[in-house]
Amino acid sequence: MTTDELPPEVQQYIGRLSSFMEGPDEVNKPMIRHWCEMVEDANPLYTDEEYAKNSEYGGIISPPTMLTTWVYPRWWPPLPLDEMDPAIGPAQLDVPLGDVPFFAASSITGEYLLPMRPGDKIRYQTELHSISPFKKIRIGAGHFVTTIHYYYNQRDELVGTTEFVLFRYRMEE
Amino acid sequence: MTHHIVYWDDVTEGQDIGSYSMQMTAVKISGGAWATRDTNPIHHDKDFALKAQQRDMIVNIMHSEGILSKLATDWSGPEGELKRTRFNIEGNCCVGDLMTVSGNVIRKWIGGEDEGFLAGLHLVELQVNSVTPVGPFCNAQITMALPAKK
Amino acid sequence: MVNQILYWEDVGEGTEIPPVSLELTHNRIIMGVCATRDNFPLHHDPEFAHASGYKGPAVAGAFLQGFLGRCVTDWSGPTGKLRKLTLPFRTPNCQGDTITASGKVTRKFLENGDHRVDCELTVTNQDGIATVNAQATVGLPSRA
Amino acid sequence: MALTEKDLALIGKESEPFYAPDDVCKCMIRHYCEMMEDPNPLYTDEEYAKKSKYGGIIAPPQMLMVWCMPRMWPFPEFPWMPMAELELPGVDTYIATDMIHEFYKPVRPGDKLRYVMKLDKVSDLKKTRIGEGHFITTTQTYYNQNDEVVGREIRTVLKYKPNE
Repeated sequence: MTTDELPPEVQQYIGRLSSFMEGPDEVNKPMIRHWCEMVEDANPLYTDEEYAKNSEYGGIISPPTMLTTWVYPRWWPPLPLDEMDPAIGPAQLDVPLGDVPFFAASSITGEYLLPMRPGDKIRYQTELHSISPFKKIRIGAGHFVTTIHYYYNQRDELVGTTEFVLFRYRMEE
Repeated sequence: MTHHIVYWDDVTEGQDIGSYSMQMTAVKISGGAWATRDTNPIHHDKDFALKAQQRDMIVNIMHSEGILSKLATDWSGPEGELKRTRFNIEGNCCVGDLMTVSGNVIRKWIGGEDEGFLAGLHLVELQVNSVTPVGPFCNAQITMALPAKK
Repeated sequence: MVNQILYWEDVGEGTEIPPVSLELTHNRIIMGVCATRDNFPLHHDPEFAHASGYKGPAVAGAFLQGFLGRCVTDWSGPTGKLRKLTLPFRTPNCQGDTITASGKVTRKFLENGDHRVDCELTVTNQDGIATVNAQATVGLPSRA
Repeated sequence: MALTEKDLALIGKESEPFYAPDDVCKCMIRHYCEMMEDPNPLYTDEEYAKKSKYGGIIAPPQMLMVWCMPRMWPFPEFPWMPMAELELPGVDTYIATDMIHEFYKPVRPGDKLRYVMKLDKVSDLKKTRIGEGHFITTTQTYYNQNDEVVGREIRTVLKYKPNE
């Protein structure tokens, strides 16, 4: 694993797409309001009906940064294992990269394409987008594994994406 | 998915309605406070709770009522209707406590003309108690209307 | 209210984005878990956080996205559109910290007829340590 | 200490209405059921609820209070209520002791709830296990957007001076 060439058993993971996971709640005004309470966001598009109605959106929209919130899995009852897609989330950790026991979140990038409105049903799909060559950085040596979530609404429109970079590494003396 | 139905006719006074336990963690307690929109720091701030003479953060009242009511409808099935709950706090339930809820039927009757919104309904009253290893936590008398056989 | 309209023509490279601050009380930490729906224990469980080498529960990425999104639209007004936000993780933002987000415009450009600016956003804590250096792309209305 | 003249005059008075900050919604019902681990299908199973006598999802009746909890930010202005005016000299700490809920009508997603709170009675000073205080009984009457009474809450709290 010291060359820049990734072995074929690792490469086959690249481009792998998960099935769709649907958010447990529709986009809704109370959760938007609770989100605004959290960061004290007074943007009237999120909570002021009157203002939002007269805006270009014609009504309340969700903060774009709530993308991931709309699809977080429910907390209870626990999801049955057969409903979980092994390609989601753990995929980044499944890739056989050798002796890289540690992992650290490196970055998250959101791209916000279309407004999400109360009543929208958001679902997402994950792509294992890329795996970097072996690299040494401050905290250790390993690979950056990048996954991209694609978020769609009930009209199959892509509303946004989030790119998540995870560093899988081992300590170096 | 099918759900069981408990008919009024089949219920006897004294009957056990089962029990349920929930391990109370910091997350469960503060999450319960948030799900019920209760911002009192005694439910999410340990230091505050200790200052208020509690052992740790305590379960809030709406959360407790939710758990007691759940035992009632778990027993009756969704056809049973909650009509009236009387809720009493006896102690507290803190982080780390295992809350155990159990109950039985204490009365069975048909609502009389003088009972207002309960008139004519097939009713049972349940005594539901919640305890922790430290002692009693809270209890409720829950009146439910059940379906009756023809 | 933050209802003012900020036009693309009125900003330039170097235009400052005013600071907004939040105190990460335990209250807000729990609020964050419930509002983001991210219940990973690092975000609310002091013991788990300590065992993972943090001084206390740390806010989730989704919380920071919300906070930076607010910083941007407090400045741009509601007609500004957050198009892209990149958030590298560096130093955790933990319970007890007071975090302040601010930034400046680094680039002004047109893309597919959309008037945009790139911004650099920084989150600093009460000790003056920059915990997040983020980049945002924002669409602004034009007078044209 | 006894009740003051002002305290006595407040008994029987009603508050201004408290409005729920959010409409009743499926998401808050679901989050509540997650925390209570309540699987009742009337609360979360669309299919089941549609075929039930209610014709759709209903809120757990015991969520009455939850809907009208004040928002957390920006800090709301609270309507006038008689309890806030009580003088009750010498006591300063509250604890809830008893709560009765009565449920008259199902509460459904989309409902806009409000309540008014009436000060029913205030006891004389009494000795309890935790300190001396007054038992205060109030009734909250909950209405929906059609002005129907959906439920009632009768609550007793002890306002007391904790034992040394």
